[in-house]
Amino acid sequence: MMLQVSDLTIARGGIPVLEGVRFTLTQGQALVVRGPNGIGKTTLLRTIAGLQPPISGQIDVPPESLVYAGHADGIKATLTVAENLSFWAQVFGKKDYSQAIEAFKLGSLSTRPAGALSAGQKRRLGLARLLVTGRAIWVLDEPTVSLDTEAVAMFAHAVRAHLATGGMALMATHIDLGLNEAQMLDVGAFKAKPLSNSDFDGAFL
Amino acid sequence: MNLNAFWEYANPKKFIQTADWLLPWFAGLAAVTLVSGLIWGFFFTPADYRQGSTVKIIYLHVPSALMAINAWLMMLVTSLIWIVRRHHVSALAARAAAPVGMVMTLIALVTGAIWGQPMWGTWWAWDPRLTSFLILFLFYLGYIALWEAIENDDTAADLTSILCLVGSVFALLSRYAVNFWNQGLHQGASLSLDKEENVADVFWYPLLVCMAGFVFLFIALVLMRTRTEIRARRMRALLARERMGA
Amino acid sequence: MIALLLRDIRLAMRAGGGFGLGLSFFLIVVVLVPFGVGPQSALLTVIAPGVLWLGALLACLLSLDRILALDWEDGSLDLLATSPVPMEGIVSVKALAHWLTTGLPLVAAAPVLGLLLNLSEAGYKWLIISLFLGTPALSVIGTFGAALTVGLKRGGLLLSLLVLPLYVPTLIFGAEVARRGAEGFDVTTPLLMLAGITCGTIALLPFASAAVLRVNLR
Amino acid sequence: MMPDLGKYAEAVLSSYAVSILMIVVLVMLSVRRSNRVKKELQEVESKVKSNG
Repeated sequence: MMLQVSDLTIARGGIPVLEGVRFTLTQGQALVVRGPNGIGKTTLLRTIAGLQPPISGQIDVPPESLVYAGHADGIKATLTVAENLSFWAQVFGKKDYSQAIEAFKLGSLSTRPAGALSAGQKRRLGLARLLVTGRAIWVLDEPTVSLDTEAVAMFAHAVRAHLATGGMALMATHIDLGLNEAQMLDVGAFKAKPLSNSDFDGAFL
Repeated sequence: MNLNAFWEYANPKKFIQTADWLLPWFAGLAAVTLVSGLIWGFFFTPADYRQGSTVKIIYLHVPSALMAINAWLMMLVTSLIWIVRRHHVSALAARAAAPVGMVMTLIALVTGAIWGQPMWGTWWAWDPRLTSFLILFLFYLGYIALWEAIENDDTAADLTSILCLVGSVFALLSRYAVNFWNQGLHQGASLSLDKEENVADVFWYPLLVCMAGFVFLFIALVLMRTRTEIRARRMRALLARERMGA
Repeated sequence: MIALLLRDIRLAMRAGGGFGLGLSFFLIVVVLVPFGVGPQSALLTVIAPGVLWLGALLACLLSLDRILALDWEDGSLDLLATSPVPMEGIVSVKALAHWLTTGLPLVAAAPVLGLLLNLSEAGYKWLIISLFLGTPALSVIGTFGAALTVGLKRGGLLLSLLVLPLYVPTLIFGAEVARRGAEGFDVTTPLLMLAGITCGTIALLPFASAAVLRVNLR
Repeated sequence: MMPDLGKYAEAVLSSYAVSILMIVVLVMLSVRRSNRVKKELQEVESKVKSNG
């Protein structure tokens, strides 16, 4: 099982932002996508997650192997921590979420409504969601925003455990994740060249 | 007809060139036929023995109603072309046609109401045809509002195309429903070509000229407005690109 | 999909979920009508089926933007879109949840409100049947409208503008069934048409809603 | 010159007036927007060219 991206061109709002993106992720590997704000990290991850079509290029990934986590955690404030997790487990055809509760130390919070959690605790719940899906490839957008150092360590631990079982992780961030063994991919190198302004003939963009 | 040659006009630049060339012709034709048709109808046709001089409203009412429906049909076709072949000009043509169609619907409604006042004794009757046109008007409003509300052009084109398809089905359903709901005062179809005898020749020929005038007017307006939409889109693209570069 | 349905219903039931909002709105509309048209029971009997249908439709409209907007805001929709549940399934389940939490209570409340409007005795049966058959179509069509406007700020007004014309056939046939039933006429044709519209929209519209939602998520 | 419109003069004249007014307004708005967008595009085009 692997994730292979070749010659990918992606667009935001119809305008190409990154072109010729290529990388391969194999089992047990983590890849951190880096680059300045606005370069297209989020767009790249959303494209790989299948939320938007690429302009050109190939994304080779086994079907039903990917789980995406964006800026927002998709947590319902009026449901308890346990209800939130069990919902996502069921959506992905799983039942057991105790492991996720354990990994992010949510046990004491599990009966609390998610709306009563702090920002960092919510984020932990959002990351715990990844564990209940049972998917091998994690695609994470800024996973450690609003986490304290202890929680970042928890996250790093969870990712390592996931990699150790043959999983993969693709993450976009511009802060340290505490994962020194992860490879880096600076997407600044793939910045799309501005199109010539005289090519009225093509589309408009 | 060679289809490949036809699709060339889906190229925005080519379309603008063609529109530049065609526009004066259609504008001229529209002006000539519309003015002469309306003058013929208004000044040189007799009053109907039943409806009196109100029959002269037919020269506005029927052609505008015709174009109100044809404009929606054109939007339906161009929406389909956008969905299937993703030619930007097609989506923009649908966008350009919508306000024209809406004004045509409005003319048909207003002239219908003014005509209905002396004939039926009321400004507004919930007659099936008038009601259908009112619903059509609401569809135009929603369609145009959706175009205006969405910033990204491709998203807007996709969403409005699907709305146009779904809306067409529901417009047909509404037409049937309204017919069922109220049998109506409206006279039967007096304009279809095979039922010519319903309308005497004195009324029929100027009506034909007026209908041609409205068709030409519609074509001229849509050509011009599509050209405008293409330029506006090009401008937005250039500005967006500049912002990206900066 | 069942998990999604249960979650949506649970969310609607919890505090702030908006359950009962549509119902209260329905009640208020029906209470306000006699203030507007006068208290003569004969007049109320005549307009009762139409008013009840219109009230149910407006109550339904009120809660449409909650179908997808909340999930859009907190990112659940992105996550659902990348989950194994197909998009068509998501929008169908959302519509079903909306019907169960809004449409079905309206059907149940309608006879009680019929009393207030002096609905004729024969009317109750057909009112309930027509609402029961018609409100699913309102939810499915509403989900399509919600999908169209999901990404928009202040999409609520636009949602109404888009959805109301689409509601016309359902309203006409639904109210016709209720009216004819109340007056003791034959209801076969409008009843068949109403059922046809509901079946047709349930079968076809989720594909359009899913396509629209995919466009809005990209 | 003016045809005899009888008792319906008001209806006929007002429908002609309203319709022609609406058509003229539509045409005028379309032409104005066309010219404005054309000019704006030229400005943007020349600005973009001089920048790049």
